[in-house]
Amino acid sequence: MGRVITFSDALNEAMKQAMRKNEDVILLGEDVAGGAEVDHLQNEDAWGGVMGVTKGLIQEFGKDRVLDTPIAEAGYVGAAVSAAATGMRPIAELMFNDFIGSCLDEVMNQGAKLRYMFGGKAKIPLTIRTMHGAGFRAAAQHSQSLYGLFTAIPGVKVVVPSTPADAKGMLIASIEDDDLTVFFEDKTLYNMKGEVDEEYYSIPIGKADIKRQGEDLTIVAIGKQVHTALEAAEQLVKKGIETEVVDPRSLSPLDEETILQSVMKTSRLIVIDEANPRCNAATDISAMVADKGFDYLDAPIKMITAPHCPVPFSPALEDVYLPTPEKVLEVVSELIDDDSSIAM
Amino acid sequence: MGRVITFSDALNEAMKQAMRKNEDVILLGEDVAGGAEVDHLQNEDAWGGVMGVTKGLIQEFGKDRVLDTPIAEAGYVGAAVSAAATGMRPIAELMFNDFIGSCLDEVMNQGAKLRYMFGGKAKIPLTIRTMHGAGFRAAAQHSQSLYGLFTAIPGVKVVVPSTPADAKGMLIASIEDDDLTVFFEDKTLYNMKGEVDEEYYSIPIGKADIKRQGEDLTIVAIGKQVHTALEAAEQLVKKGIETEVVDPRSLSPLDEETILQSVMKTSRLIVIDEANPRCNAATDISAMVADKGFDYLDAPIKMITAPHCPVPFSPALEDVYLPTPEKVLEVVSELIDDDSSIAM
Amino acid sequence: MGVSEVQQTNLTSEKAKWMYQKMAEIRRFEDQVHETFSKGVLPGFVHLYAGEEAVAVGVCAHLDDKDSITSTHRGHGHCIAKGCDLKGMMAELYGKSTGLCRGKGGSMHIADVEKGMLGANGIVGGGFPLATGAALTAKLKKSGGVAVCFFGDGANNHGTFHEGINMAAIWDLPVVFVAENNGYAEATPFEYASSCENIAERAASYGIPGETVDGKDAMAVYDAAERAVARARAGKGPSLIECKTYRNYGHFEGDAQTYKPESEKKEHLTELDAIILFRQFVLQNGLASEDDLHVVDENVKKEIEEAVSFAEESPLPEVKELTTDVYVSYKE
Amino acid sequence: MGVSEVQQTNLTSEKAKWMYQKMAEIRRFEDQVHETFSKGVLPGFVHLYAGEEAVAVGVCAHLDDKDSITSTHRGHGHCIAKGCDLKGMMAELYGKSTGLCRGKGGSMHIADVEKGMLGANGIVGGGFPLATGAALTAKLKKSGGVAVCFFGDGANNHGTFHEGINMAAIWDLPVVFVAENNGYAEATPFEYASSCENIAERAASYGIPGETVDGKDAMAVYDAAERAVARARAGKGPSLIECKTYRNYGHFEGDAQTYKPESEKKEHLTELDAIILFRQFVLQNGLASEDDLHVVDENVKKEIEEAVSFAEESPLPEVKELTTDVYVSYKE
Ligand SMILES: Cc1ncc(C[n+]2csc(CCOP(=O)(O)OP(=O)(O)O)c2C)c(N)n1
Ligand SMILES: Cc1ncc(C[n+]2csc(CCOP(=O)(O)OP(=O)(O)O)c2C)c(N)n1
Ligand SMILES: [Mg+2]
Ligand SMILES: [Mg+2]
Repeated sequence: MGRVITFSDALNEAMKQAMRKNEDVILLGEDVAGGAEVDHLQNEDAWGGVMGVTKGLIQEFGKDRVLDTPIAEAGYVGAAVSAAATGMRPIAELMFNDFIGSCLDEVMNQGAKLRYMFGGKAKIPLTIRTMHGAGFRAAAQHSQSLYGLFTAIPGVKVVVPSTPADAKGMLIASIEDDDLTVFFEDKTLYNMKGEVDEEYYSIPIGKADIKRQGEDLTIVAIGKQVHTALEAAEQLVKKGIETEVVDPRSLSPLDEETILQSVMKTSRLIVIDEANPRCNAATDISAMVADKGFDYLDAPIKMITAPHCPVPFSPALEDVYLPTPEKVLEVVSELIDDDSSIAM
Repeated sequence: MGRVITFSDALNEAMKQAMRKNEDVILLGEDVAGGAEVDHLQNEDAWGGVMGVTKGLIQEFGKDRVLDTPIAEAGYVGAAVSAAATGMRPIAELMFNDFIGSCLDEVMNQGAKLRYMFGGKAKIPLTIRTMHGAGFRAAAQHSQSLYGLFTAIPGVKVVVPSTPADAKGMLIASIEDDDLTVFFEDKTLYNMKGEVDEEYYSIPIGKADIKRQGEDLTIVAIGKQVHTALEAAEQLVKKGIETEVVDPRSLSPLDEETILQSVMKTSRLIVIDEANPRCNAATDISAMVADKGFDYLDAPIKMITAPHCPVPFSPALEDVYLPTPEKVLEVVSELIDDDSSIAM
Repeated sequence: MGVSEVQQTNLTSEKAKWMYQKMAEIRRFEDQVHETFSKGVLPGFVHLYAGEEAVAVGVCAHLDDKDSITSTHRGHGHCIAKGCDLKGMMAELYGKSTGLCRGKGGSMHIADVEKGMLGANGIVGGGFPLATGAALTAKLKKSGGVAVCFFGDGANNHGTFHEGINMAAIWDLPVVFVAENNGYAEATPFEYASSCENIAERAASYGIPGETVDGKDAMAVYDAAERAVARARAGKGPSLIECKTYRNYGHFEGDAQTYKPESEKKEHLTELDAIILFRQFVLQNGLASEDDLHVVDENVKKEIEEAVSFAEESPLPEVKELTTDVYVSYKE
Repeated sequence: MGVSEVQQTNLTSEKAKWMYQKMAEIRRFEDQVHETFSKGVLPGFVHLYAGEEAVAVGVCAHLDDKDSITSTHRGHGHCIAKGCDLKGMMAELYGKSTGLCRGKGGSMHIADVEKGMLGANGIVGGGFPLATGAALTAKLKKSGGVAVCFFGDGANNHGTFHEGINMAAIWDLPVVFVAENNGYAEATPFEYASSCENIAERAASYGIPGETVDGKDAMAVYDAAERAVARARAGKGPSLIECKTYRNYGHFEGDAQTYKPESEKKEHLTELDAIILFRQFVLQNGLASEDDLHVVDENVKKEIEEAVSFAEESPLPEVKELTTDVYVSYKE
């Protein structure tokens, strides 16, 4: 039954329950136990991940199933790919998605392609959990949002949850899934609270969620930006604008249907993606609608993204780097003139 | 003065002339000399790259400036980044763009970001030349077109030339450029011939080229697909359709102006990109037009890309993987009804 | 190099014949592919294993289906030694739907997971982590299986070498890392690109056994692999074996091999030929007769001919297969 | 560990005082940052170098502005030892526009290319190729410069370690690879993650000298670095020096360090403290008097106070700087 827990705890619970259910599920990554091998820590106060998300797993599942790895992303992600191909169902934690630079080959050329290259004679039931997102003062190499890079790769599924309940259900779905899934966790959402069922449950990958209903405008927002959209939507009510907020939840597969239906209803689309602006998920979704939903549209498709620059360290700059409800309002006022009738 | 030479020779000439002009220009990569260290080859028959593109450079410039590297992409690309930051102007050859999986960090987190992270107190005049493209029966790990991945990265410039003349002028521009440029060479274009000036010349990065003028339809096509577009355009003439073919030549920066002006004139846009369909350059360009050129459009923006699958080995499958003039004609017939007036 | 000095061998006659057969199969398969390729029939990049037979066979002689191997771009020999079907292999090279990978992989991705052959790999160094992962599965599932990672002298300088071996070592995983040091990575000599004299020396960095053997001598490989596989199966962790060998053909089909001295090439096609050496060994040790080996040769010849016919006659994949098998499931 | 046994030293009094000052600056800088961070004033991830001063200073004592260093996420100590401005450093940590990187880099990317400090690096292992590249420039430009790559025990298992060192070795580049083995990578002990007993052993894989020294002993580091830098400058290629050391604070600010035994922590804060040890050495060798060192201490105290005031009073970057300095030129 539902209780209010954090995003982080929801993830922790998902992993625990999945590992209890299926002993092929193992977890590996840097400090996912976090000192499991240190004598005086054995069954106590190991880190459980740099943010504590995997805390307690080593105690329950032991060293065989919760493996601290060396700092060798190509090594352990590649090992996880092959462990998956040979019968395990690993969860590999890539601490920050920015570190994909050290192991892209293992994801893009091995994990994502083996099944196809082998003519369907392999499957890769691997989940790669990874942290993303700006706003943590973590600067250029620890703040990127790289889901677009993975969405581009055939053979990879991409999940970006925005609430604790989605996080749990979709992590379980990812672990159960027979394909390679990259699961994104926004580091600034870990402390967010929400109601989460105690039971083991899964939410299908590829099914968008309408986080708010509305008739005048569709905002498709990714991950944390769902909350930016919801905040903006509240303020727009005062202007008489009812916003529909669509959370795709997974970018690959993308629930085109739900997005198109919303645009059909509202005739206006804004996409919010905090990634850099080029070749990102926002362009992907916009382009899809500019093709398949062109006839529904009454206005240009607007994208609200980070600028084309790395994530700056200084709070003064990082605060203007990210999308905000204010920016959304500005863009909406470009789309919908104050004096024009909405249902035009 | 112009002579007809191959795409490959045009690149070779660009490098030779740039290296003669500036002794900070060095070339490094796997087998770019190709056996320079083998005694009996010393000044003779070294490979000059796996496709022979860098043939003869070791003879003219010697081992100090043409360096065969170990198979260590992170190592030598990272070294090239830093050599650039400390005063050289390197050309690093990444044999196939698919190998970026072994050195993405060096490009994305180091080369692309150092200048910004250092507050502008560094520059990275590095050119990474790399081979891409399907159609060579080289299968899933040697046939990708990954320019989208690089276009997404702030701090990187991305060049994708389609003709020998552009190849020479833009490679020289890339080498002269003070920023990190990734220069894409379609392996199936190397033998293509075209007129190329003998002199040292450069073509600005960020300036699209209209490869064919037309009033009825704009096709923006990338790299080799420019030729698919031109072929289709010829056939469309018979149907009374005049196609404008825009070759962006560089994806980052993208010449939005030229594309938008063309769409303003024609009101219809097709983008051809042989990369996989998600978060690619086609979605990027479509989305840009769906925002900034929405009011010019009379029809949905269509994208012609590879499907969402790896590049298959079998010729029977690879031949249907790539865009073709026939596919373009099909899509055009969706956009422009036979019986509808074009200039509607 | 020369005939193995291990004259008293406990190799059974059966195993010796199997080894001879596999070596012959590899050689003839590759010679055939070379010929077919030169006629322009075969598409793509093809890297031939001819000359290195003693390595794949000497190692795989200790393996069965529960064991895994990871291979390289030069994978046909590993496939054959691991028991893959020759017809399915040849059809794969032709891009036919009856190929081991239904024509989708081709030479560079040829695989048969059921046989424990986890794929040729177009990425140099790709195999180190994969072998480590397969060994992790074997350890966790207590299958008794081992994983063998074949890799080239060029791959030995890639970062994955370091990461994969270190990981296998700290976890005592059942992996055998087998260097196929054929002296060149494409046109680049081993001595130029590697700062070690022998790859086996690098084992010391990981606290694991490393030995260099004559990779033209199937028995030297066989013996070293026996020790390493036994160590792995006993849960004592990985080993590294470096086999000094030579490829008879170019880096890929079409390579003029200007970088190889003529004398070197010739020597390896004659007195240093692995199959000739093993043949001598088998005969000298009475493990098989001339007649026996003749029968094997004839059978192999037939097998390869059949494989070619099979490949030629097989259908190409249907267009609809282009987008199948990307995922197990994908909600559109 | 203990006071260096090199009692007859040819260290000049001037250099000794410089070393003492730099060590003191690092310590006080880090203690200050620790305090400021705990008040919630400083944003971001901050990794402190306190405890490891002897390494950065013992090595950088042999370098000047034409030499380069690559650093790690734990980069303040390297910055200070390489001569970066304390005010600019502190302002950078505050994200101010007067920071070394105008506030855009922060602690993890602090850099000063003019001083040859090629940047802290948020990517573990990022420095190996970069140092190699800087050394390539030095070699090609015949500048006489060397490059030093500081890296942690955790980084020693990353693939870039292997690729960078091998490349530096085959090209005889002037690089000194300096391992800061502080026993932990985050919460993971060196012994668990590394299959070697000492990182220095791994030098053998690359045919280069490797030695392990007491990294708490500035003179042991100094002496080893002297040999390695001389070798590099003489064109004889790279070396690897492993310094056994310890970080006094957590992995990053906020880490409760549960993985460290209490006794171990305490020992390092007292009898094994690098600054106390070096102080004793300087005094015993008559390289400076108590008074001299007292003056240094007081100066350093003032410097750090000034750095804090400077940082506090400096303006934040203007919003328009968000998108500047991504490129030198970018045609929109
Ligand atoms: C990561 C990567 N880099 C480069 C290449 C291109 N390449 C293919 S084979 C090869 C040489 C491999 O040499 P070696 O490991 O000695 O194997 P051999 O070909 O001698 O069997 C190279 C450089 C590649 N496929 N993958
Ligand atoms: C490629 C990469 N992987 C993982 C991390 C996360 N991380 C940051 S510091 C660190 C530990 C580094 O340990 P070590 O090299 O020993 O340096 P120390 O912190 O002890 O100075 C890790 C795992 C990273 N920044 N980059
Ligand atoms: Mg080789
Ligand atoms: Mg450490």
